[in-house]
Amino acid sequence: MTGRHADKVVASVAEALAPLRDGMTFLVGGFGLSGNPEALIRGVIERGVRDLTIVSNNAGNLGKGLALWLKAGIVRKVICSYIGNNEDLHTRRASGEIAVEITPQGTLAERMRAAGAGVPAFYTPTGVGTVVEHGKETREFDGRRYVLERALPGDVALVRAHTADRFGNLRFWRTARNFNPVMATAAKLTLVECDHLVELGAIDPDNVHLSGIHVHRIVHVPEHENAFEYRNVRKRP
Amino acid sequence: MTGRHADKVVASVAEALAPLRDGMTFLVGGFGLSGNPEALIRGVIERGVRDLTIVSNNAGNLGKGLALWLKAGIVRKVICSYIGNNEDLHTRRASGEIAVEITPQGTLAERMRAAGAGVPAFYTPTGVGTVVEHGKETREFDGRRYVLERALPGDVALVRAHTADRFGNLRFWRTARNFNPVMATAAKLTLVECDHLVELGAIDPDNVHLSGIHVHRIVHVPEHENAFEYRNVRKRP
Amino acid sequence: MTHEPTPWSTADMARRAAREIPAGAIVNLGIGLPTQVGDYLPDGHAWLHSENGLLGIGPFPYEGDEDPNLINAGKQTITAVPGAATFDSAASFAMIRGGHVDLAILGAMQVSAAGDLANWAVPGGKIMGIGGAMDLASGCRHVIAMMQHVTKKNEHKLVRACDYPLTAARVVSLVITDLGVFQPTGDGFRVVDLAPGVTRDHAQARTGAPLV
Amino acid sequence: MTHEPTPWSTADMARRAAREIPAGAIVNLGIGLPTQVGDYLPDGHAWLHSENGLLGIGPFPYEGDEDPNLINAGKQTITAVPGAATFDSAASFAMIRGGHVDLAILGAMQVSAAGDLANWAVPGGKIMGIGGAMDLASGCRHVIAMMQHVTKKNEHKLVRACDYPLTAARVVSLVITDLGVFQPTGDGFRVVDLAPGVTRDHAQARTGAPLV
Repeated sequence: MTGRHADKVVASVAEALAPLRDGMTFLVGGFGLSGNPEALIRGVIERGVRDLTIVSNNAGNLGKGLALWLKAGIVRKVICSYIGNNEDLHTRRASGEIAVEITPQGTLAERMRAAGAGVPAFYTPTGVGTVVEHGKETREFDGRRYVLERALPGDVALVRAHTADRFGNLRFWRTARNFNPVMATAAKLTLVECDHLVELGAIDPDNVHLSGIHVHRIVHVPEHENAFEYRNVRKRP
Repeated sequence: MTGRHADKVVASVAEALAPLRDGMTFLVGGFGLSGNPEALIRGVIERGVRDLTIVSNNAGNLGKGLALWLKAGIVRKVICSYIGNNEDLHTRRASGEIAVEITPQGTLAERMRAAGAGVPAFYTPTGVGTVVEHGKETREFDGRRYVLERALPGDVALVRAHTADRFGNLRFWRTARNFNPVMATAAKLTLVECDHLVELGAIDPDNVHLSGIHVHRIVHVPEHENAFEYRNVRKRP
Repeated sequence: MTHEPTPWSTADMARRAAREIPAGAIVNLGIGLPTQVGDYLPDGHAWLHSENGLLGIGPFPYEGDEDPNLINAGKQTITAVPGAATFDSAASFAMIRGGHVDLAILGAMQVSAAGDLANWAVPGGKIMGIGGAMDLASGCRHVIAMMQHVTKKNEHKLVRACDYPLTAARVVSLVITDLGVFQPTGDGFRVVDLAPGVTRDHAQARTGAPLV
Repeated sequence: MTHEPTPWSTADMARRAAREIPAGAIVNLGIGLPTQVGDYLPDGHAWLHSENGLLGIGPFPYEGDEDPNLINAGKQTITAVPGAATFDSAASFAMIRGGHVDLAILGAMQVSAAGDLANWAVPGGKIMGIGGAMDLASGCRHVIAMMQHVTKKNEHKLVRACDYPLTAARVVSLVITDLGVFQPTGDGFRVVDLAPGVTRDHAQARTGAPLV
């Protein structure tokens, strides 16, 4: 009998992705192209699964990130907060190839946080009086109206971390953290791609951003593209 | 016009506690006697406010911590998860001097997390089929029954941090973290007592446990008792 | 003596908006024009929140220092000031929803006299998404809207009631346009400030609700 | 040849409970007897969770190394193993409620044939509180109860239906007592293991529901 938390480090992206199946719901970390699990995203296409549901803030951009899945035709549905200039998604939404569900960004994050925290539903002020409340229950507490939102769990989370130890304790880098930790808590199977892999004890207990309790497989990927979307700079004085 | 986040560091506990009023609800960090805001707790008695409601996991123990408030007769109500061998609370509960509301520990934490996160109410499996659900709404989601719990905000949070910078970015030490961060998010006025006060920038942005957005006044208290409850040790080999 | 109306430039609008920010405030600047407001804040005056997970946005990085994993909500490279902190998206929106952000300055398509904000979708247009707009508009303690006073087709944007899809109802406390600064009062807009040479009549002719 | 029944000591019970913990499991050991189970786990075998905010409890500290701010849920001084992580109470109970803790081993007052657990209050007795018991019992994937088989007054504790206030309904998958190991089946308890010399009849006479 072996628990879920022994021997998490796998040798390859392909091995990390072995349990994937058609039709699964994927929570994919990243805000725009920042903090994307780049190798796992590419690996899913090679893995050959299809009919996927993506939960992601942007579902790719500039033809990169999850735009690769859109172009590969393996996505059935996208739950996101913002399409923006992700033309690959605009096109496939317009053609009806992909169903798109747009959710306020904070509600998206909180629905996954709830899924990870064992909370099936919660009330939020966001979206009250807008199209977001259509078809949902609303209710007043202390004189203010709120909308009931449901937890949003995933079958698989694809997570990008800066540093992981062999148990899966994670640290993230700057704003590459974004949705990654909360998605890790909300999926049945959490796969982590880390820039740096360290031994147990290398991260002080107080410096762990996300406990390895939420991580199931880890693959060490030292090289990443880390694409820029808008490279804004100022001149040195 | 000055915002709420300028000049937070105050010179004394008394100055930190100046805004307190009778009848307020206090969220007080700590698990047992670990991670207690010791100086702020003592200061409240000197401040002379009374008729207080305490939200705290244990509300003191061994005559220490919040037991000082119980003995001073300034507490009207306690919301906690565990009384245990806090005889000061047992006695005053039995006499009717203090009303005690016992809440599962995770529900206590989540109710304050909800208050801080703008969520007025949420569903939880904890307490279903027990006395905890009495008088509360229950509801089924996907075949499982849950109980509706309300957010638990405070007027004031008393928080113990290991390190604070001048904006109130906080770091906690080991299991002294416990309820402190979540309470800091859930109160209108969050007062922090820190062992170490550092300049802005001394804590790397990725190493902040709780953002200073949740902190309103900071007092530097270098010395603490840090009482043991059960000092368990083993012999050196 | 009368002057030709000289509407504010976007830089003027950003500068005017910056004056509304108290020292030590926590402020979220929306994508686009509101982001420029940061250029007119003295160093250390306020704490800029980025909903993708940073409190304490600094200026753009020096050339060569840019980090693709340190960006604002508009996906622009930024820096972090001393005292900045990073956090995840759930914590970030907990701050917003929980009322911990003092002020959001957001771009707008329409603002109603009741303070309703419409800024995320044009009826019949391509849906770009909601992003953090609804959370910011309904969660922050105060909301300032920034926009041109009328559309390119001279349609009113300060209106009695929004006919664009709402972002949030009754949240805008101030509207800054190229013609001035206006405060929704329920039945109209109070004139707080006017751009040089802009008269009440000039502004009223371009406003879909009474100036009061 | 018959043997006298030799009920397990608490150490025997803890050792027996340790055998139920798979390698690499995340386990929360309740206050009291369950805490002793940790003494019988090989180093690195499982990850011990403490609901006050630590995953990765190590052995008690060496004399002089004890830290009053590194404690378990029973407020005993502990150590942290390499790979441990600290977190706040909300995150800790999110792990528990969210089903991320594989197993809780909890002390018990009564367990019913349906797997109902009563372990926080004696009817008419002094209320000690709930602590993390309800969250652990209802949130963890599996729950093992540990207790003496009968009360000091020889009352049954494995029962058809609990008459003590419930901690959670239908959650216990295994009960470890001084007489053996029993699995609630709905209408009774399946005998998984018996202490030396303890017969089914001996155990049945001390059990308030059929042994099946």
